[in-house]
Amino acid sequence: MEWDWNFVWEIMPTLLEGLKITILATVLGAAVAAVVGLVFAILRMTAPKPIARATSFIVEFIRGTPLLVQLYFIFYVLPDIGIRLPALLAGVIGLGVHYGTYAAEVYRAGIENVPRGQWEAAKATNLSARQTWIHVVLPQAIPPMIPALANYLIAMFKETPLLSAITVLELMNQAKSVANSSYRYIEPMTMVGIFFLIMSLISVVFLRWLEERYARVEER
Amino acid sequence: DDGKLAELKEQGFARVAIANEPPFTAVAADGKVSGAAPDVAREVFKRLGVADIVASISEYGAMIPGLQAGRHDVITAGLFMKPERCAAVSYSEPILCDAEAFALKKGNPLGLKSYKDIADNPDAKIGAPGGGTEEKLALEAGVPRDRVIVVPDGQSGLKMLQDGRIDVYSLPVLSINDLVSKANDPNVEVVAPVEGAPVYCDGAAFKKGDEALRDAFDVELAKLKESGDFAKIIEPYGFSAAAAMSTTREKLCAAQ
Amino acid sequence: MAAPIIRIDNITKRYGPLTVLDGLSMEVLPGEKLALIGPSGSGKTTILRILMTLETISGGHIQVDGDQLYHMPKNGSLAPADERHLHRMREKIGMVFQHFNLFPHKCVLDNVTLAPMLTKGVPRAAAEKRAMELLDMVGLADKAKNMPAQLSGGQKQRVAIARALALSPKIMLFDEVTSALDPELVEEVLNVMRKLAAETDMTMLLVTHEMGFAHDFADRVLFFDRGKIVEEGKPDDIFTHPKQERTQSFLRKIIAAGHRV
Amino acid sequence: MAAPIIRIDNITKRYGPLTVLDGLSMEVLPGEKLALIGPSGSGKTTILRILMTLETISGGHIQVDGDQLYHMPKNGSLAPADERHLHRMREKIGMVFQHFNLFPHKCVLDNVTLAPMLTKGVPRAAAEKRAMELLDMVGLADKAKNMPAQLSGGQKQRVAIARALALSPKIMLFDEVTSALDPELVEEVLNVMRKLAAETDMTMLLVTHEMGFAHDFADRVLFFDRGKIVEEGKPDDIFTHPKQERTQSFLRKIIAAGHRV
Amino acid sequence: MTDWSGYIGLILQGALVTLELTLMGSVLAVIMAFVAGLGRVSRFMAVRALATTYIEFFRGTSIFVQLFWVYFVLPFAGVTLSPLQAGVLALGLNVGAYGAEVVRGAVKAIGREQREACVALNLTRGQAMRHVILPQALPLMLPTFGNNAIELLKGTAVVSLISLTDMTFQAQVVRAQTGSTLIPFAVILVLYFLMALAISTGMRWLERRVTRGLDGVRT
Ligand SMILES: Nc1ncnc2c1ncn2[C@@H]1O[C@H](COP(=O)(O)OP(=O)(O)OP(=O)(O)O)[C@@H](O)[C@H]1O
Ligand SMILES: Nc1ncnc2c1ncn2[C@@H]1O[C@H](COP(=O)(O)OP(=O)(O)OP(=O)(O)O)[C@@H](O)[C@H]1O
Ligand SMILES: [Mg+2]
Ligand SMILES: [Mg+2]
Repeated sequence: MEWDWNFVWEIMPTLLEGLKITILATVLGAAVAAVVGLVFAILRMTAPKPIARATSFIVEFIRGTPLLVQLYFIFYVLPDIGIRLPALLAGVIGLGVHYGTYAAEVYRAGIENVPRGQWEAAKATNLSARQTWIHVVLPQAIPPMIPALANYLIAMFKETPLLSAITVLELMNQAKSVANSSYRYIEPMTMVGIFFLIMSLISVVFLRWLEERYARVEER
Repeated sequence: DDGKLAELKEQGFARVAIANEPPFTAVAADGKVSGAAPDVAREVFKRLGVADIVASISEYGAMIPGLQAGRHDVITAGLFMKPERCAAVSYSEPILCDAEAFALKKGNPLGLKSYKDIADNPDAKIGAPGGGTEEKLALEAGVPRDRVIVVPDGQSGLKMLQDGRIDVYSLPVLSINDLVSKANDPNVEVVAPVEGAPVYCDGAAFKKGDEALRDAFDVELAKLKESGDFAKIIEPYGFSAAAAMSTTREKLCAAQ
Repeated sequence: MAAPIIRIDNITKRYGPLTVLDGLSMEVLPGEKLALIGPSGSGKTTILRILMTLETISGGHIQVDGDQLYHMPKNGSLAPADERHLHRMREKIGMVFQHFNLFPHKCVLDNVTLAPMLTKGVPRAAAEKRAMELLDMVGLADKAKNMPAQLSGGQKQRVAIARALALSPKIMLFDEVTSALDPELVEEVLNVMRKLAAETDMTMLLVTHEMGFAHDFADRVLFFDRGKIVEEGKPDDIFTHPKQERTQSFLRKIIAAGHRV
Repeated sequence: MAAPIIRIDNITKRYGPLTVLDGLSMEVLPGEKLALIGPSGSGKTTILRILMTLETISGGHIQVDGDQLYHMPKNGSLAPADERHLHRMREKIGMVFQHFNLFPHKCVLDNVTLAPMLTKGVPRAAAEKRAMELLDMVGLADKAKNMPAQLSGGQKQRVAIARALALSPKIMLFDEVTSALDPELVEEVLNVMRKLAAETDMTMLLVTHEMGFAHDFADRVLFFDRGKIVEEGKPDDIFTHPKQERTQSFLRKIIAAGHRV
Repeated sequence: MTDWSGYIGLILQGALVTLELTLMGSVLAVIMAFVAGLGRVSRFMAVRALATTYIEFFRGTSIFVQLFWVYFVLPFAGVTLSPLQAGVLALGLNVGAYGAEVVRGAVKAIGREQREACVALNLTRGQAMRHVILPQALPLMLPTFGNNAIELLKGTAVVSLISLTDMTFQAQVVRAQTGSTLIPFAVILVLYFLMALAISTGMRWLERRVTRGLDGVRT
């Protein structure tokens, strides 16, 4: 089979349409993940033992099972108990909760990485718990988290094709649909690959920059 | 030349692509592949001297590219003959014929009887397998892309209908009947056949260039039809042998 | 003689099976300069950390400036201190750490003004004025806008001293404040502490391996070993005529290693 | 007088814009014990690291035991040394680091036998025999099967010395081998080094802040400042009658900080 | 009624395929991780460039795209792999690219000091890597390798898209045949979780074994 440039230009608008949905799903999913991750992290670190334990189990369970199956579950099983989500929303929630478990780890690591001496210095200067969090711990914990979080953002972006399994017309699904009606796989799939590669090469550069900017607070 | 057939004989089996859509194709609890299309293919290949078939389940959209990529030797999946498809693959003579049907909510609240009705009602959403005949019919009738939901498999389509995510789920009549009878849901009803949609027939689809194999297949298929064994295989599944025998590939591939 | 400002009464500190402080009692008078010396692991740091409420105690009582530190009166008897009580008690105590523990994300000036502004509600202008005085005192007024990472170890430690002083505590705790420093930087920190000892009547507790400095600085020296006070007395007595065998052998080793006493 | 075993000729070392060594020249005689002293950042560590080929040089030549270190003869002229040449030259030199750098995943014995077995193909039995002799010499024969994590800092450093000696180098480099140790552990390491200095005729270069030890140990003392040798001489001369103002002020600070000279 | 025991058997067959994929994929991933990870720290520019290209390419394009390429596009270049081979290849190369960064990171984390000790003891680069750096780097890699293995396990669900009869695929089949959505999906969720649990438990055990004796070195 030959590579056909005309065909590529013909399908481009459809693919770009899909790319838009892909990016939208990524951005919304990231927002959900950021919040869900915070909830998980706080529950695990500060809630009473049984709740912290239960949270840990849930987090482990979500991390140990495939997002694809979770998406099927959200989309096809939840309606049985009366929760019927539109496809994109179901996808965003699936992505958000799945990656929220990763974000929770990053939050925890970021906070634990603040040296004990900092907590002690805050205590020795008589700051309250709240003041310690706001003025001492978080300003030091957050910058190093940023590259790790960005990393997961990129990973999530690359997993959006899964949403095609629950009928979201994102990039991959559009490509498949094009392939379905034209019986040509090479061009649409290659174009999807190129889109992903371009996006992640851009994000690699962006990430390097983030790492340089945020990796170490002391060096500023 | 019949190099391809010799090859298959030597390896002892033919690789077929099937869908996961009873009664065209089915997988039993023990994992054995059955259904009308694979059963016919198995019998014909046996008579050609190829002992067995090995089936792999595939999405409709992936079947033709898979064939072209040499992933299977033949598609036996209820992939209806249409002119563009005839251009992409080499079909055998017709095997399974069926009309199109709708599954929809009880009482047909939107009054949908044809693909055109769906196009005309701006609220109606139709679900159909990606790359299948129904998707094409809907698009050709003028249903906009965003109201044609590509559904990965029959069970998902039915579920989406029950959950109110789509208003119509469209498949061939026998598939819809099988699906709806399994679901046993009083709130789902079937409209069959869909008005204005022709009856379609599938055939075994071979890769372009494998015409010698296809022709050999046709010879044995014709014998099978004549002997009456053909009807014995497909009629228990609900298909009509007479329908398949009353038309030809030539007609179906030319139809518009 | 004035009433002691710190009265430690039979306290015990355990980490799991390990008993670090074993029924320790001691008193410190207001304004007294105390040096705590002794081998590694003897519990010197632990006692300072307990006074700063960075640890909990396993038993005993501590009174600081007339109030119980880890306990508070409640319905006529003593209950474990709550966070509010601890907060009030910590106002009296400041601490300087071996590794400075400056806030790396804040400039020198902000390191010093942060606590007064947050814990005492001092307005920014007043806090900065006082901070500049203190930075001047430690010789770092010109580094006010620098980030901690831009300072040498000795400079960092002087900022840490200014930061602790900014809260005007009655008691200052110093835990090996020079042992993370390059040798030539030690002197600049010790100078600041000498000045502090001479100019204020703050109570000071100093843990150190610099025997020479302990000798000059302290009114009284306590020699710790295995969570107990083995010997105490005036610097001259402890350093030149130690009575206990353990004190003698410790000082011998230190001297052999090239430290002046 | 014997020919120098090390001849450093006008070497320069730059890190980007920073010139750390600036046209430095010096010679060391076989068997000589040399102490390098000077303020932090003056280039003492750098010169040892260059001799150990842990750095590259920006200019100049170094001759060790008759051969060029960073260069090798090629087609009649001098070319930069390749890995094989460096490998051959490193056989003559051993180094002990401030932070010991023991291999934490290998027991004490394996730390000592690893290099002889790998680089010289010594059979295991012979390597272990020699290792045990060396461990005995540093007083740690009974710890042969311990992991480094189970040792104190002083013991680790003694193992590190044994490890370096196992390759029988002609020249030993010591970079502040006691400054990461608790004060009471310093002496046990210095004792080993005294013994070594007395019993062998190895050439030794020592960077230290322990002026007392430098005084007793060295045949000759070099005072470094800003990448240059400012003053050199017999220990008695340098420590008691330093001629240069910079040497004097450096020694004053060190003494004030409580170190015996 | 529905023959559940038969269908559960079908899912278990799928579980076997999933296990097989995970195992073979992991082997390939580990090999690629070391080859490319050590390639990244090589002295030779060309080797570094090659390793970097591999890593960035496989981390940059989505696993789905890689899978579809291997399955549908490679045959046009004359390479036809069975679905299992295609799955193992795509998953192994993909996860291997992530693993390579772990190897590189761990090797780098064994600090300058250990490398310098090796130079001072006159070990060659190869000897230093084999006897000093890797034995210490390995324990650092294991936790992340464990996570990667779980990612790979989860990634196998994706191969159902190229008609490999793994667990997710069989659940779909069972769903189509029985009309029940909840049961097959709930069953495979639990099975996936148990497999993930087995991986993390196994890795922790391995980690304890490998770090034995290093206690107290790392905090
Ligand atoms: N958080 C902890 N958990 C367990 N044991 C601890 C902890 N903190 C300190 N210890 C132990 O308590 C003992 C006393 O420690 P402390 O730090 O008070 O000694 P020190 O006299 O300050 O010694 P150094 O001179 O080395 O600073 C030591 O044996 C130490 O190992
Ligand atoms: N890798 C490097 N990159 C940049 N600058 C360096 C590097 N290593 C050392 N330097 C600089 O070179 C100078 C000399 O350093 P060196 O370690 O030789 O000093 P030193 O005399 O050993 O000091 P110290 O007594 O503190 O160990 C210092 O200014 C140091 O900051
Ligand atoms: Mg201490
Ligand atoms: Mg140095």
